[in-house]
Amino acid sequence: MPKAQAVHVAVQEAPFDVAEEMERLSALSMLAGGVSLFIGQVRGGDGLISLTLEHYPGMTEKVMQALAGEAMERFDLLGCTLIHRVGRLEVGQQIVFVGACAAHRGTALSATSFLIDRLKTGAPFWKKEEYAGGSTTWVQARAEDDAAASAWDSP
Amino acid sequence: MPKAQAVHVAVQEAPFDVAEEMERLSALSMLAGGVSLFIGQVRGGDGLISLTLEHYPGMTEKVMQALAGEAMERFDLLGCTLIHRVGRLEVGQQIVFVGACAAHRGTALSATSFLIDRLKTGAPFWKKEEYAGGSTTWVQARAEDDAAASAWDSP
Amino acid sequence: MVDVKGSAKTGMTVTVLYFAALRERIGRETQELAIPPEGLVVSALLARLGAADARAASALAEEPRLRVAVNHALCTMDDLVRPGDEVAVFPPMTGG
Amino acid sequence: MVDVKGSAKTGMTVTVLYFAALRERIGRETQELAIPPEGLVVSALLARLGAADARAASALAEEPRLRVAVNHALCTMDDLVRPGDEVAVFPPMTGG
Repeated sequence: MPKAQAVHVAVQEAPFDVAEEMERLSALSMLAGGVSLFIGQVRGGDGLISLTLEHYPGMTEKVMQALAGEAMERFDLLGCTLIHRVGRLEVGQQIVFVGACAAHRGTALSATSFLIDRLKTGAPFWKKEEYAGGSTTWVQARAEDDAAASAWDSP
Repeated sequence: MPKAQAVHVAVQEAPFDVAEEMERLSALSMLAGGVSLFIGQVRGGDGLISLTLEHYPGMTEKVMQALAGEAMERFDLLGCTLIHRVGRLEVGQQIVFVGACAAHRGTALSATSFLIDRLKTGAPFWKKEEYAGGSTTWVQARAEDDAAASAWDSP
Repeated sequence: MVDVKGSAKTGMTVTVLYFAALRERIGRETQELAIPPEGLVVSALLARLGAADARAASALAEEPRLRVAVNHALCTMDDLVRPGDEVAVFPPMTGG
Repeated sequence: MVDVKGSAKTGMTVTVLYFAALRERIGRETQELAIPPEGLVVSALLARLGAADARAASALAEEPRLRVAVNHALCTMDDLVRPGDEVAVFPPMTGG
Protein backbone atom coordinates (compact mmCIF):
# COMPACT_ATOMS: atom_id res chain seq x y z
CA MET A 1 0.00 0.00 0.00
CA PRO A 2 1.46 3.40 -0.94
CA LYS A 3 2.27 5.55 2.06
CA ALA A 4 0.00 8.38 0.92
CA GLN A 5 -3.04 6.18 1.54
CA ALA A 6 -1.81 5.41 5.01
CA VAL A 7 -1.99 9.02 6.17
CA HIS A 8 -5.33 10.37 7.31
CA VAL A 9 -5.64 14.03 8.29
CA ALA A 10 -8.78 15.98 9.12
CA VAL A 11 -9.94 19.23 10.68
CA GLN A 12 -13.58 19.05 11.63
CA GLU A 13 -16.30 20.27 13.98
CA ALA A 14 -17.85 16.83 14.28
CA PRO A 15 -16.73 14.29 16.87
CA PHE A 16 -14.39 11.57 15.68
CA ASP A 17 -15.04 7.88 16.21
CA VAL A 18 -12.13 6.28 18.07
CA ALA A 19 -13.16 2.73 17.09
CA GLU A 20 -13.38 3.67 13.42
CA GLU A 21 -9.99 5.39 13.46
CA MET A 22 -8.46 2.45 15.33
CA GLU A 23 -9.86 0.07 12.73
CA ARG A 24 -8.45 2.17 9.90
CA LEU A 25 -4.97 2.08 11.43
CA SER A 26 -4.87 -1.54 12.53
CA ALA A 27 -6.06 -2.81 9.14
CA LEU A 28 -3.34 -0.99 7.18
CA SER A 29 -0.91 -3.87 7.00
CA MET A 30 -0.40 -7.42 8.17
CA LEU A 31 3.04 -6.20 9.24
CA ALA A 32 1.47 -4.00 11.91
CA GLY A 33 2.53 -5.03 15.40
CA GLY A 34 1.23 -2.07 17.34
CA VAL A 35 -1.11 0.89 17.21
CA SER A 36 -0.60 3.82 19.52
CA LEU A 37 -3.34 6.39 20.06
CA PHE A 38 -3.60 9.64 21.94
CA ILE A 39 -6.89 11.41 22.50
CA GLY A 40 -6.91 14.90 23.99
CA GLN A 41 -10.05 16.13 25.69
CA VAL A 42 -11.18 19.34 27.37
CA ARG A 43 -9.82 19.22 30.92
CA GLY A 44 -12.16 20.71 33.50
CA GLY A 45 -11.36 22.57 36.69
CA ASP A 46 -11.34 26.19 37.97
CA GLY A 47 -14.86 26.67 36.63
CA LEU A 48 -13.99 26.04 33.00
CA ILE A 49 -17.09 25.48 30.88
CA SER A 50 -15.78 25.16 27.35
CA LEU A 51 -13.02 25.80 24.86
CA THR A 52 -13.62 27.36 21.48
CA LEU A 53 -11.05 26.32 18.93
CA GLU A 54 -10.17 28.60 16.05
CA HIS A 55 -7.87 27.66 13.18
CA TYR A 56 -6.46 28.94 9.90
CA PRO A 57 -8.26 27.01 7.16
CA GLY A 58 -5.91 26.13 4.35
CA MET A 59 -2.74 26.38 6.39
CA THR A 60 -3.90 23.96 9.09
CA GLU A 61 -4.42 21.06 6.71
CA LYS A 62 -1.05 21.65 5.02
CA VAL A 63 0.81 21.73 8.33
CA MET A 64 -0.92 18.59 9.55
CA GLN A 65 -0.25 16.76 6.29
CA ALA A 66 3.44 17.74 6.41
CA LEU A 67 3.67 16.68 10.05
CA ALA A 68 2.11 13.31 9.28
CA GLY A 69 4.51 12.82 6.38
CA GLU A 70 7.47 13.67 8.58
CA ALA A 71 6.34 11.13 11.18
CA MET A 72 5.87 8.43 8.51
CA GLU A 73 9.50 8.78 7.42
CA ARG A 74 11.10 9.45 10.77
CA PHE A 75 9.46 6.56 12.61
CA ASP A 76 9.05 4.22 9.65
CA LEU A 77 5.31 4.07 10.23
CA LEU A 78 2.81 1.92 8.39
CA GLY A 79 0.26 4.68 8.84
CA CYS A 80 -0.79 7.62 10.96
CA THR A 81 -3.87 9.69 11.65
CA LEU A 82 -4.30 13.28 12.84
CA ILE A 83 -7.76 14.64 13.53
CA HIS A 84 -8.29 18.00 15.17
CA ARG A 85 -11.67 19.41 16.06
CA VAL A 86 -12.59 23.08 15.91
CA GLY A 87 -15.50 25.10 17.27
CA ARG A 88 -16.95 25.05 20.78
CA LEU A 89 -16.14 22.00 22.92
CA GLU A 90 -17.30 21.45 26.49
CA VAL A 91 -15.41 19.90 29.39
CA GLY A 92 -14.90 16.19 28.75
CA GLN A 93 -15.36 16.43 24.99
CA GLN A 94 -12.62 15.20 22.69
CA ILE A 95 -10.40 17.71 20.90
CA VAL A 96 -7.70 15.80 19.09
CA PHE A 97 -6.94 12.29 17.89
CA VAL A 98 -3.41 11.14 17.08
CA GLY A 99 -2.71 7.59 15.96
CA ALA A 100 0.30 5.72 14.65
CA CYS A 101 0.63 2.19 13.34
CA ALA A 102 4.03 0.51 13.11
CA ALA A 103 5.71 -2.87 13.03
CA HIS A 104 6.98 -2.36 16.57
CA ARG A 105 5.60 -0.70 19.68
CA GLY A 106 8.54 1.65 20.26
CA THR A 107 8.19 3.53 17.00
CA ALA A 108 4.38 3.70 17.26
CA LEU A 109 4.60 5.19 20.75
CA SER A 110 7.39 7.62 19.88
CA ALA A 111 5.56 8.78 16.76
CA THR A 112 2.43 9.50 18.81
CA SER A 113 4.41 11.64 21.26
CA PHE A 114 6.13 13.42 18.39
CA LEU A 115 2.85 14.14 16.61
CA ILE A 116 0.99 15.54 19.60
CA ASP A 117 4.00 17.57 20.77
CA ARG A 118 4.43 19.13 17.33
CA LEU A 119 0.70 19.60 16.77
CA LYS A 120 0.41 21.64 19.99
CA THR A 121 2.76 24.38 18.93
CA GLY A 122 3.21 23.96 15.18
CA ALA A 123 -0.29 23.91 13.70
CA PRO A 124 -2.41 27.07 13.54
CA PHE A 125 -4.98 26.39 16.24
CA TRP A 126 -5.92 28.71 19.08
CA LYS A 127 -8.07 28.05 22.12
CA LYS A 128 -10.38 30.43 23.93
CA GLU A 129 -11.58 29.42 27.37
CA GLU A 130 -15.05 30.19 28.68
CA TYR A 131 -15.58 30.15 32.45
CA ALA A 132 -18.61 29.95 34.67
CA GLY A 133 -19.79 33.54 35.02
CA GLY A 134 -19.10 34.27 31.38
CA SER A 135 -15.49 35.45 31.39
CA THR A 136 -13.34 34.33 28.49
CA THR A 137 -9.61 34.18 27.96
CA TRP A 138 -7.28 33.04 25.20
CA VAL A 139 -5.03 30.16 26.21
CA GLN A 140 -1.44 31.32 26.40
CA ALA A 141 1.33 29.29 24.79
CA ARG A 142 3.30 27.41 27.43
CA ALA A 143 7.10 27.30 27.47
CA GLU A 144 7.01 23.59 28.32
CA ASP A 145 5.00 22.87 25.17
CA ASP A 146 7.60 24.71 23.09
CA ALA A 147 10.32 22.72 24.83
CA ALA A 148 8.53 19.42 24.17
CA ALA A 149 8.14 20.27 20.49
CA SER A 150 11.71 21.42 19.98
CA ALA A 151 13.11 18.41 21.86
CA TRP A 152 12.28 16.51 18.65
CA ASP A 153 14.49 18.84 16.57
CA SER A 154 17.77 17.17 17.51
CA PRO A 155 17.41 13.46 16.86
CA MET B 1 -13.34 8.45 42.65
CA PRO B 2 -11.07 6.08 44.60
CA LYS B 3 -8.05 4.97 42.62
CA ALA B 4 -8.94 1.27 42.91
CA GLN B 5 -11.99 1.84 40.72
CA ALA B 6 -9.85 3.58 38.15
CA VAL B 7 -7.73 0.49 37.50
CA HIS B 8 -9.10 -2.13 35.16
CA VAL B 9 -7.14 -5.34 34.61
CA ALA B 10 -8.21 -8.44 32.70
CA VAL B 11 -6.82 -11.63 31.19
CA GLN B 12 -9.23 -13.10 28.68
CA GLU B 13 -9.63 -15.16 25.54
CA ALA B 14 -12.31 -12.87 24.16
CA PRO B 15 -11.50 -9.81 22.07
CA PHE B 16 -11.58 -6.46 23.84
CA ASP B 17 -13.59 -3.49 22.64
CA VAL B 18 -11.33 -0.49 22.10
CA ALA B 19 -14.23 1.99 22.07
CA GLU B 20 -15.61 0.62 25.34
CA GLU B 21 -12.20 0.74 27.03
CA MET B 22 -11.62 4.25 25.71
CA GLU B 23 -14.98 5.34 27.09
CA ARG B 24 -14.19 3.82 30.49
CA LEU B 25 -10.92 5.76 30.68
CA SER B 26 -12.08 9.10 29.33
CA ALA B 27 -15.09 9.21 31.61
CA LEU B 28 -13.06 8.67 34.81
CA SER B 29 -12.68 12.31 35.70
CA MET B 30 -13.48 15.81 34.47
CA LEU B 31 -9.83 16.52 35.21
CA ALA B 32 -8.74 14.19 32.40
CA GLY B 33 -6.86 16.03 29.68
CA GLY B 34 -5.57 13.07 27.73
CA VAL B 35 -5.98 9.37 27.16
CA SER B 36 -3.15 7.33 25.70
CA LEU B 37 -3.74 3.85 24.30
CA PHE B 38 -1.53 1.14 22.92
CA ILE B 39 -2.93 -1.91 21.17
CA GLY B 40 -0.60 -4.76 20.26
CA GLN B 41 -1.63 -7.13 17.49
CA VAL B 42 -0.19 -10.26 15.90
CA ARG B 43 2.38 -9.07 13.36
CA GLY B 44 2.49 -11.16 10.20
CA GLY B 45 5.42 -12.02 7.97
CA ASP B 46 7.73 -14.98 7.29
CA GLY B 47 4.72 -17.25 6.95
CA LEU B 48 3.43 -16.72 10.48
CA ILE B 49 -0.14 -17.98 10.89
CA SER B 50 -0.90 -17.51 14.56
CA LEU B 51 0.38 -17.06 18.08
CA THR B 52 -0.85 -19.12 20.97
CA LEU B 53 -0.56 -17.29 24.28
CA GLU B 54 -0.11 -19.23 27.49
CA HIS B 55 -0.11 -17.67 30.95
CA TYR B 56 0.08 -18.50 34.64
CA PRO B 57 -3.42 -18.05 36.02
CA GLY B 58 -3.34 -16.50 39.45
CA MET B 59 0.08 -14.94 39.10
CA THR B 60 -0.74 -13.05 35.90
CA GLU B 61 -3.58 -11.08 37.42
CA LYS B 62 -1.52 -10.20 40.51
CA VAL B 63 1.42 -8.97 38.43
CA MET B 64 -0.84 -6.89 36.19
CA GLN B 65 -2.68 -5.39 39.15
CA ALA B 66 0.62 -4.48 40.82
CA LEU B 67 1.94 -2.99 37.59
CA ALA B 68 -1.20 -0.90 37.15
CA GLY B 69 -0.92 0.32 40.74
CA GLU B 70 2.70 1.26 40.24
CA ALA B 71 1.81 3.25 37.11
CA MET B 72 -1.04 5.05 38.93
CA GLU B 73 1.37 6.34 41.57
CA ARG B 74 4.41 6.92 39.43
CA PHE B 75 2.63 8.89 36.70
CA ASP B 76 -0.13 10.38 38.84
CA LEU B 77 -2.76 8.80 36.61
CA LEU B 78 -6.50 9.24 36.86
CA GLY B 79 -6.90 5.67 35.62
CA CYS B 80 -5.34 2.88 33.64
CA THR B 81 -6.36 -0.31 31.90
CA LEU B 82 -4.44 -3.48 31.11
CA ILE B 83 -6.08 -6.25 29.10
CA HIS B 84 -4.13 -9.22 27.82
CA ARG B 85 -5.62 -11.94 25.67
CA VAL B 86 -4.62 -15.59 25.84
CA GLY B 87 -5.25 -18.56 23.57
CA ARG B 88 -4.78 -18.78 19.82
CA LEU B 89 -4.66 -15.48 17.92
CA GLU B 90 -4.19 -15.12 14.18
CA VAL B 91 -2.19 -12.51 12.27
CA GLY B 92 -3.88 -9.12 12.60
CA GLN B 93 -5.80 -10.00 15.75
CA GLN B 94 -5.37 -7.91 18.87
CA ILE B 95 -3.29 -9.25 21.77
CA VAL B 96 -2.97 -6.53 24.34
CA PHE B 97 -4.62 -3.26 25.33
CA VAL B 98 -2.87 -0.69 27.48
CA GLY B 99 -4.54 2.60 28.36
CA ALA B 100 -3.75 5.51 30.64
CA CYS B 101 -5.77 8.58 31.51
CA ALA B 102 -4.12 11.63 33.05
CA ALA B 103 -4.50 15.35 33.48
CA HIS B 104 -1.70 15.97 30.99
CA ARG B 105 -0.54 14.23 27.82
CA GLY B 106 3.05 13.67 28.92
CA THR B 107 2.21 11.45 31.86
CA ALA B 108 -0.46 9.53 29.95
CA LEU B 109 1.99 8.77 27.14
CA SER B 110 4.86 7.87 29.46
CA ALA B 111 2.62 5.60 31.52
CA THR B 112 1.54 3.75 28.40
CA SER B 113 5.16 3.11 27.38
CA PHE B 114 6.00 2.05 30.92
CA LEU B 115 3.07 -0.36 31.10
CA ILE B 116 3.70 -2.10 27.80
CA ASP B 117 7.46 -2.30 28.37
CA ARG B 118 6.97 -3.87 31.79
CA LEU B 119 4.14 -6.13 30.66
CA LYS B 120 6.33 -7.64 27.93
CA THR B 121 8.94 -9.04 30.27
CA GLY B 122 7.39 -8.92 33.73
CA ALA B 123 4.06 -10.71 33.45
CA PRO B 124 3.89 -14.50 33.01
CA PHE B 125 2.85 -14.80 29.39
CA TRP B 126 4.53 -16.91 26.73
CA LYS B 127 3.96 -16.97 22.99
CA LYS B 128 4.17 -19.93 20.66
CA GLU B 129 4.33 -19.21 16.95
CA GLU B 130 2.66 -21.36 14.31
CA TYR B 131 3.94 -21.12 10.74
CA ALA B 132 2.56 -22.13 7.37
CA GLY B 133 3.52 -25.78 7.00
CA GLY B 134 2.74 -26.51 10.61
CA SER B 135 6.05 -25.83 12.37
CA THR B 136 5.83 -24.18 15.77
CA THR B 137 8.34 -22.34 17.88
CA TRP B 138 8.32 -20.57 21.23
CA VAL B 139 9.09 -16.86 20.99
CA GLN B 140 12.44 -16.14 22.59
CA ALA B 141 12.84 -13.26 25.01
CA ARG B 142 14.63 -10.35 23.36
CA ALA B 143 17.45 -8.45 25.02
CA GLU B 144 15.99 -5.16 23.77
CA ASP B 145 12.71 -5.87 25.57
CA ASP B 146 14.62 -6.49 28.79
CA ALA B 147 16.50 -3.25 28.24
CA ALA B 148 13.28 -1.31 27.62
CA ALA B 149 11.74 -2.69 30.80
CA SER B 150 14.75 -2.06 33.01
CA ALA B 151 15.21 1.46 31.62
CA TRP B 152 12.23 2.33 33.84
CA ASP B 153 14.06 1.11 36.96
CA SER B 154 16.16 4.25 37.41
CA PRO B 155 13.81 7.22 37.36
CA MET C 1 11.53 41.56 -8.69
CA VAL C 2 7.86 41.75 -9.61
CA ASP C 3 5.47 38.85 -9.21
CA VAL C 4 3.47 39.57 -12.35
CA LYS C 5 0.76 37.04 -11.70
CA GLY C 6 0.25 38.31 -8.16
CA SER C 7 0.23 41.97 -9.09
CA ALA C 8 -2.13 41.39 -11.98
CA LYS C 9 -4.60 39.68 -9.68
CA THR C 10 -4.36 42.00 -6.73
CA GLY C 11 -3.10 45.34 -7.90
CA MET C 12 0.09 45.37 -5.76
CA THR C 13 -1.56 44.43 -2.52
CA VAL C 14 -1.33 41.61 -0.05
CA THR C 15 -4.18 40.09 1.90
CA VAL C 16 -3.52 40.19 5.64
CA LEU C 17 -5.36 37.84 8.02
CA TYR C 18 -5.46 38.12 11.81
CA PHE C 19 -6.29 35.26 14.16
CA ALA C 20 -7.32 34.63 17.75
CA ALA C 21 -6.53 37.32 20.35
CA LEU C 22 -4.90 39.48 17.69
CA ARG C 23 -8.02 39.40 15.53
CA GLU C 24 -10.15 40.40 18.50
CA ARG C 25 -7.86 43.26 19.59
CA ILE C 26 -7.54 44.68 16.10
CA GLY C 27 -11.26 44.27 15.53
CA ARG C 28 -11.08 42.77 12.08
CA GLU C 29 -10.27 39.47 10.42
CA THR C 30 -8.67 40.64 7.23
CA GLN C 31 -7.46 43.63 5.29
CA GLU C 32 -5.79 44.47 2.02
CA LEU C 33 -2.49 46.33 2.22
CA ALA C 34 -0.74 48.03 -0.69
CA ILE C 35 2.93 47.15 -0.98
CA PRO C 36 5.68 48.05 -3.45
CA PRO C 37 5.87 45.92 -6.60
CA GLU C 38 9.25 44.61 -5.51
CA GLY C 39 7.83 43.39 -2.21
CA LEU C 40 8.63 44.07 1.41
CA VAL C 41 10.17 42.11 4.26
CA VAL C 42 7.80 40.91 6.98
CA SER C 43 9.05 43.34 9.63
CA ALA C 44 8.45 46.29 7.29
CA LEU C 45 5.00 44.99 6.44
CA LEU C 46 4.10 44.81 10.13
CA ALA C 47 5.30 48.39 10.59
CA ARG C 48 3.02 49.51 7.76
CA LEU C 49 0.07 47.71 9.31
CA GLY C 50 0.71 49.55 12.57
CA ALA C 51 1.18 52.91 10.82
CA ALA C 52 -2.16 52.52 9.06
CA ASP C 53 -4.23 51.60 12.12
CA ALA C 54 -3.76 52.57 15.78
CA ARG C 55 -5.54 49.44 17.07
CA ALA C 56 -3.26 47.26 14.94
CA ALA C 57 -0.23 49.19 16.18
CA SER C 58 -1.03 48.56 19.83
CA ALA C 59 -2.16 44.95 19.31
CA LEU C 60 0.99 44.07 17.39
CA ALA C 61 3.18 45.84 19.95
CA GLU C 62 1.49 44.07 22.86
CA GLU C 63 1.99 40.56 21.51
CA PRO C 64 5.56 39.67 22.45
CA ARG C 65 5.74 36.55 20.27
CA LEU C 66 4.09 37.37 16.96
CA ARG C 67 3.96 34.59 14.39
CA VAL C 68 3.69 35.33 10.68
CA ALA C 69 2.85 32.93 7.86
CA VAL C 70 3.18 33.83 4.17
CA ASN C 71 1.11 31.70 1.82
CA HIS C 72 0.48 29.19 4.65
CA ALA C 73 4.14 28.74 5.61
CA LEU C 74 5.61 30.15 8.82
CA CYS C 75 8.32 32.68 8.09
CA THR C 76 10.80 34.98 9.78
CA MET C 77 10.74 38.76 10.08
CA ASP C 78 13.30 38.94 7.27
CA ASP C 79 11.37 36.95 4.66
CA LEU C 80 10.09 38.76 1.60
CA VAL C 81 6.38 39.32 1.01
CA ARG C 82 5.31 39.98 -2.57
CA PRO C 83 2.16 41.40 -4.10
CA GLY C 84 -0.54 38.75 -4.21
CA ASP C 85 0.72 36.93 -1.15
CA GLU C 86 -1.53 35.94 1.74
CA VAL C 87 0.02 37.05 5.02
CA ALA C 88 -1.34 35.77 8.34
CA VAL C 89 -0.40 37.33 11.66
CA PHE C 90 -1.20 35.54 14.91
CA PRO C 91 -0.12 34.75 18.49
CA PRO C 92 1.74 31.52 19.30
CA MET C 93 -0.35 28.49 18.40
CA THR C 94 -2.10 26.49 21.12
CA GLY C 95 -3.50 23.38 19.50
CA GLY C 96 -3.84 19.81 20.70
CA MET D 1 11.06 -23.32 60.63
CA VAL D 2 8.02 -25.35 59.67
CA ASP D 3 4.99 -23.94 57.87
CA VAL D 4 2.43 -25.88 59.87
CA LYS D 5 -0.53 -24.94 57.76
CA GLY D 6 1.28 -25.85 54.55
CA SER D 7 2.69 -29.10 55.84
CA ALA D 8 -0.65 -30.17 57.25
CA LYS D 9 -2.27 -29.60 53.90
CA THR D 10 0.42 -31.06 51.71
CA GLY D 11 2.46 -33.43 53.79
CA MET D 12 5.86 -31.66 53.42
CA THR D 13 5.65 -31.20 49.68
CA VAL D 14 5.58 -28.31 47.27
CA THR D 15 3.57 -28.10 44.09
CA VAL D 16 5.77 -27.41 41.08
CA LEU D 17 4.34 -25.94 37.88
CA TYR D 18 6.09 -25.77 34.52
CA PHE D 19 5.16 -23.38 31.72
CA ALA D 20 5.69 -22.89 28.00
CA ALA D 21 8.73 -24.52 26.37
CA LEU D 22 9.79 -25.96 29.71
CA ARG D 23 6.44 -27.66 30.23
CA GLU D 24 6.64 -29.17 26.75
CA ARG D 25 10.20 -30.44 27.17
CA ILE D 26 9.57 -31.93 30.57
CA GLY D 27 6.32 -33.42 29.36
CA ARG D 28 4.19 -32.47 32.30
CA GLU D 29 2.47 -29.41 33.76
CA THR D 30 2.80 -30.06 37.42
CA GLN D 31 4.29 -32.32 40.05
CA GLU D 32 4.49 -32.66 43.81
CA LEU D 33 7.95 -32.68 45.32
CA ALA D 34 8.78 -33.70 48.88
CA ILE D 35 11.01 -31.22 50.68
CA PRO D 36 12.41 -30.98 54.21
CA PRO D 37 10.11 -29.44 56.83
CA GLU D 38 12.52 -26.53 57.24
CA GLY D 39 12.37 -25.75 53.53
CA LEU D 40 14.92 -25.49 50.77
CA VAL D 41 16.43 -22.69 48.71
CA VAL D 42 15.29 -22.45 45.10
CA SER D 43 18.59 -23.63 43.61
CA ALA D 44 18.49 -26.78 45.75
CA LEU D 45 14.89 -27.40 44.81
CA LEU D 46 15.78 -27.21 41.11
CA ALA D 47 18.60 -29.71 41.68
CA ARG D 48 16.14 -32.11 43.30
CA LEU D 49 13.74 -31.76 40.38
CA GLY D 50 16.57 -32.67 38.03
CA ALA D 51 17.73 -35.57 40.17
CA ALA D 52 14.22 -37.05 40.19
CA ASP D 53 13.58 -36.83 36.44
CA ALA D 54 16.03 -37.02 33.53
CA ARG D 55 13.81 -34.98 31.21
CA ALA D 56 13.51 -32.26 33.84
CA ALA D 57 17.29 -32.34 34.33
CA SER D 58 18.02 -31.72 30.66
CA ALA D 59 15.21 -29.20 30.18
CA LEU D 60 16.30 -27.16 33.20
CA ALA D 61 19.94 -27.34 32.12
CA GLU D 62 19.14 -26.25 28.56
CA GLU D 63 17.23 -23.12 29.55
CA PRO D 64 19.91 -20.52 30.23
CA ARG D 65 17.61 -18.02 31.85
CA LEU D 66 15.25 -19.91 34.14
CA ARG D 67 12.67 -17.88 36.04
CA VAL D 68 11.16 -19.11 39.29
CA ALA D 69 8.10 -17.77 41.12
CA VAL D 70 7.14 -18.85 44.62
CA ASN D 71 3.50 -18.29 45.53
CA HIS D 72 3.07 -16.06 42.45
CA ALA D 73 6.06 -13.80 43.19
CA LEU D 74 9.28 -13.91 41.17
CA CYS D 75 12.21 -14.92 43.33
CA THR D 76 15.95 -15.51 43.23
CA MET D 77 17.85 -18.77 43.41
CA ASP D 78 18.59 -18.07 47.07
CA ASP D 79 15.03 -17.59 48.27
CA LEU D 80 13.54 -20.15 50.62
CA VAL D 81 10.75 -22.50 49.55
CA ARG D 82 8.66 -24.04 52.31
CA PRO D 83 6.28 -26.98 52.40
CA GLY D 84 2.93 -26.00 50.96
CA ASP D 85 4.38 -23.40 48.61
CA GLU D 86 3.50 -23.24 44.93
CA VAL D 87 6.67 -23.05 42.84
CA ALA D 88 6.51 -22.19 39.16
CA VAL D 89 9.46 -22.68 36.82
CA PHE D 90 9.46 -21.11 33.38
CA PRO D 91 11.51 -19.46 30.61
CA PRO D 92 11.73 -15.66 30.34
CA MET D 93 8.31 -14.14 29.81
CA THR D 94 7.26 -12.89 26.39
CA GLY D 95 4.00 -11.06 26.83
CA GLY D 96 2.59 -7.97 25.18
